[in-house]
Amino acid sequence: MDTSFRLLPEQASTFAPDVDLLFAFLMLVSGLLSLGIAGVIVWFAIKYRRNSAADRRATPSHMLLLELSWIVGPFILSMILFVWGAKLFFAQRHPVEGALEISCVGRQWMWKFQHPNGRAEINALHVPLNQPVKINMISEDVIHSLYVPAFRVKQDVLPGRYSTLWFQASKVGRYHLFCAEYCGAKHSGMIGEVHVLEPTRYQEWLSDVVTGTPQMGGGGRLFDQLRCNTCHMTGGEVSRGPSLLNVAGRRVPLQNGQQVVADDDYLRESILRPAAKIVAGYHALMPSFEGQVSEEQILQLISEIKAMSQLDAKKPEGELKKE
Amino acid sequence: MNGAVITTRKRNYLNASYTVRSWLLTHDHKRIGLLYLIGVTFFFVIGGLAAAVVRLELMTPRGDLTESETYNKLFTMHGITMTFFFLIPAIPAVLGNFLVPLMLGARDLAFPRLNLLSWYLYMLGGLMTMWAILAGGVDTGWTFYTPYSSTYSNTYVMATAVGVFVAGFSSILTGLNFIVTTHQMRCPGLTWFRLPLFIWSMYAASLIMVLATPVLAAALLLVGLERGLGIGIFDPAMGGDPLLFQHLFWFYAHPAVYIMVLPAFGVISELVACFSRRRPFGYAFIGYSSFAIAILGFLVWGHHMFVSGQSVYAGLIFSLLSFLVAIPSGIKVFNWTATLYKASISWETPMLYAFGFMGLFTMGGLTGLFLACLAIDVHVHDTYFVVAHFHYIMVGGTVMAFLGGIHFWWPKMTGRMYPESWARLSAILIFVGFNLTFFPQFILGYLGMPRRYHIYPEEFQVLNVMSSAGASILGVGYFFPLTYLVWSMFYGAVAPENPFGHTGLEWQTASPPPTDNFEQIPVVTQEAYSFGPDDALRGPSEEVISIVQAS
Amino acid sequence: MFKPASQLVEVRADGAARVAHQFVDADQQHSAAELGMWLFLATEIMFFGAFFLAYLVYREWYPVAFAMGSRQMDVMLGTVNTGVLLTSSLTMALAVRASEMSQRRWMIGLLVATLLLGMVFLGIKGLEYYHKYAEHLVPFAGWTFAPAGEQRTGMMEFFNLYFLMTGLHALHMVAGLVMLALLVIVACRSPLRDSSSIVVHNVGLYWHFVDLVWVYLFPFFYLVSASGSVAM
Amino acid sequence: MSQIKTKVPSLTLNIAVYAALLFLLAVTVWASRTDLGYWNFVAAAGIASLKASLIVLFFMRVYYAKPLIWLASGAGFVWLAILFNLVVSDYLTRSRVQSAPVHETAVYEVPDR
Repeated sequence: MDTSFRLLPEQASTFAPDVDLLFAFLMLVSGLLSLGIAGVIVWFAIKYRRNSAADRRATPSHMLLLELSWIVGPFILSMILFVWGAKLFFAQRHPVEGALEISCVGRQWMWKFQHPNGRAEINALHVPLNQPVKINMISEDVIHSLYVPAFRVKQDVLPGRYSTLWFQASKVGRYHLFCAEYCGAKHSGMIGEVHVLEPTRYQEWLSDVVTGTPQMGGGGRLFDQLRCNTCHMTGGEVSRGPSLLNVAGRRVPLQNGQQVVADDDYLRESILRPAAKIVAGYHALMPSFEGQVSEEQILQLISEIKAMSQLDAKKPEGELKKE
Repeated sequence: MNGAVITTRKRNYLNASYTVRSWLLTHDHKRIGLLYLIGVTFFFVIGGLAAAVVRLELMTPRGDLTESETYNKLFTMHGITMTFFFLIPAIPAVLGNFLVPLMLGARDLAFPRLNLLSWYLYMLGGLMTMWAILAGGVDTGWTFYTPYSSTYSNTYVMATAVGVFVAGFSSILTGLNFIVTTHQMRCPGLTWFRLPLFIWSMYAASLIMVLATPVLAAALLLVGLERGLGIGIFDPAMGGDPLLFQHLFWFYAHPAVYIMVLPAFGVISELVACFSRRRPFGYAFIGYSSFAIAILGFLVWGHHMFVSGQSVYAGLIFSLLSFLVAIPSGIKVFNWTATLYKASISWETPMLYAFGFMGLFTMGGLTGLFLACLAIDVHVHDTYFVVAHFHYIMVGGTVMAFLGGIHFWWPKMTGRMYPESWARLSAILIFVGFNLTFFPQFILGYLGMPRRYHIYPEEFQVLNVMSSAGASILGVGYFFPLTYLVWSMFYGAVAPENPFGHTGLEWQTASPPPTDNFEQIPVVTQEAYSFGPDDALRGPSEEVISIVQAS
Repeated sequence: MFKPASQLVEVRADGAARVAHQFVDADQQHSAAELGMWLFLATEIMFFGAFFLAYLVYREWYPVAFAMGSRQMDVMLGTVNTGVLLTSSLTMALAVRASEMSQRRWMIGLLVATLLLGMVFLGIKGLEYYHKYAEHLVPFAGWTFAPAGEQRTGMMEFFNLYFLMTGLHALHMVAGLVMLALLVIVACRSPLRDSSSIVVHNVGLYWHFVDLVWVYLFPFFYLVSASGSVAM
Repeated sequence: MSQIKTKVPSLTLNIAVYAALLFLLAVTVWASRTDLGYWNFVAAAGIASLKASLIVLFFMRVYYAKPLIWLASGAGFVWLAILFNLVVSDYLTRSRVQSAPVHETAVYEVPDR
């Protein structure tokens, strides 16, 4: 990690140059404005100091045009800034399709990450270079906030609800990872490092089972352990519970006639409080898993369910619907 | 102006009686203002000491002065005492209490007993909070975010929340009193557009106090009930949403920033007008902009929540509205600057503070644009950039205006002049110390140093040391007025009725004013700030010069 | 429709007003007191508003649970109680009218009626609270919360809000009753003064405000229809 | 020492308002027993607001009051509307904007009962 003294943070993601450009523009505008105002104040303060011989005749007490100019001018300027900032923000909040999904659980006071193949790490995050990465985050206790200054990204991590963050690293190296939302005694200890690796190195690291804690296929094993497939047949057969193939990210028709998008929050709710939203045509048979699975395990199950959808999506349409 | 040679004092509100009882049970708005002054000074010192320890700790990147728990309690103590017990009451409750009836030509506020009650509530709330701090402290930060405050923190959250809750009522009652007084008790001839700008901004701030504070009370009550009884409105385990707390909290706490800074605008308008001997340029626009800020200020709280998990759509709305609130603030700065044009400016201490305010508030306001701007806020949210920004607004703005106002009205409040050269020296020290303290924090923030960090990466040390060094200068700067103002109460030169040659009604009565403010209710026939042509060219009155030199 | 403006009767209070030193005259004092009361009520509106906001958010989140929770309410008692409170508002309004017309006996009688109706309301409310407690529908303070199954979480939020909001309402009622009692005591002791009618008027405003809150609480907690969702 | 002349609403008016309130109470209970779907909430809130307006205008006398009192009594409601609108705009749009782009509907085989 570069620990030398600097005035601007490193640019290590595709967002960084955009944000810095906007920042530089704002700096320029506000620098000019504040220097201008300060200059004028000093100039007037000296020129019109009492007992100076300056010309004080014809002093208007108001001028509508001037007033309007410093209402309209800043308005236009601020709208430019709004649109510019909003466009960048919108991009930051909408992950591109096909991003590498890493799950993250925050708790007092550590970060736990898990990669798609099950490899987990604590207070460290390895990501491949030049590949979009999406992090699905949840907290086990209070609100935390995942912050990587070099990437210019930050998102609060909430208890009871998923939030996401995405970026595409653009420079190999090690960068700070902070918790930015105050979370208790060791808040400043809830830090870690992001390691941006070449994609091949990342693959090596993923499969390096010697140094890490391998949890290969953690979601799948859990799926078996909890006997999910007694009801949720993965083959697409008709069974007591709805099939989990091709559920993630799709609309699900509910018993009450409404529809719901099977996003992470819906899947989590269905594991913890299955009866809250019953799929049309099924009964409320499933037991609650509240208190039996940890947030990490839920994330594993969700990624397993997502994997089923992706696997299946590749199959031709005919195979999907078995008669 | 014949006050220079007054030796025997007329009966005034200070010497009307001397007993402790006559002070503690007083209904006189001027005395209550002074009681508040004692209160806010006490809490300012407490909050300042906490800040001093925080800055000392941050001299090194390791946590070698305090434990993490202690550090967290210190910044919480700093935040809570400074916001709720210093900044919010500072200008409204001290200067506002003293000046509103005087400026309106009234004998007192509409509800004097309520006014006294609000001081007691303020002190009660403050002392409860101090008790919580002494008993073991509280570590939630001044924002009390759930579920940390409601479920996880093991500190005295309840006692603190109750303290702030009680102090909130004081704020509500003060605001209510000012609004009713402004509506009902203006002296004959004092129409809305003849009011001093201080009144306009106090009125706007009072509106916020009355309408926003109850929501804070509700939010704190819910935190307390969740902690004490388990009524889990914000608890995800009971189906609640922690973000709802943030909405309620910031619905109060963002407008609260304007409770702090609107009265400061009012003070600056008075100072700029008086020391440049001109009616403020665009009087009406300055007045309207106070209302625009008060109303728009209620529409922007969501910019504290861009990364909180609030919807993207709501983020866009709040960002747009946040930009809009910058415009009326800009109007004020531009108008003050324009007031200086072709003016007759004298550089007495209050004016130095006004200059300082204009510069620092401009920087604070402009960095507010960075925070309103979505993509940049994502990066700098909850970093030292935010810390620097709001200190520019609150310390560079409110505290500068408060000190300027205290100096300006000191002769009226105490009947004595402050020592001019000491005052100028400390004004300059404060300005320099302030910038050295907080400017490096902008850089720290953009580099990514999160706020509320006890231990931080080593590369941030240089800037932190600069900041701490600045804080020590700032501390010295604040120490001077504390001492020389107390000194001047007893040994300062006797002040004339109107030492600075201002036009407001408060200067038309004796210094200090009699208990009922005016010998007879004044009748206003002119607009505010009607400086005569002579005023513009004339220097400070001969008497004042001799007084200043004598001190 | 009636024409309200023509329904006004001009009265003249007897006795002289006592004007506090800060006011110029009784008119100014009267206006200040009324405006002050309204501003105070504005703060009360904001205070209760925060809880109504929480209600709206969670009703939107848990429409079914809210309907189920509502079914546990005793609509009969709720309706009767609403009627009691509306009646107390009438007696209060008439008490204010009597004070302005200097009908001291009427005023005292009507104030006492208001007081009694308020107490009836609180009594019924207490009975309902006891029922809920007995049915294990109190989700906090460590008591067992009976509802199980799919809607348990949402129902917890429903009952949290129910006890919170009706509880705060009841506290405001108690404050109102204390004010009424004080008014009655003062009025029994001494003849009416001109300035006292503004006090009665302000207590009346407060009482009507408390009624106003209940007017919303009643349908929001007792009458949630299963099919009714706040959702768009 | 001055005497205040006041105008007070007549007895009939007070009783009429009271009767209207009781009538609306009956209506709201009746409406809740009828299935109106989404409109049940609208009806409940609407009738409550109607009752509230009657109380504010006539029992609380805002109808006869000075413009200043109109403002003061309205301020709370206006500011409440700000709070409600902006907060609800967050809650109603959370999932709509933030979730991933929606694919087609999941296909389920419904089991025999």
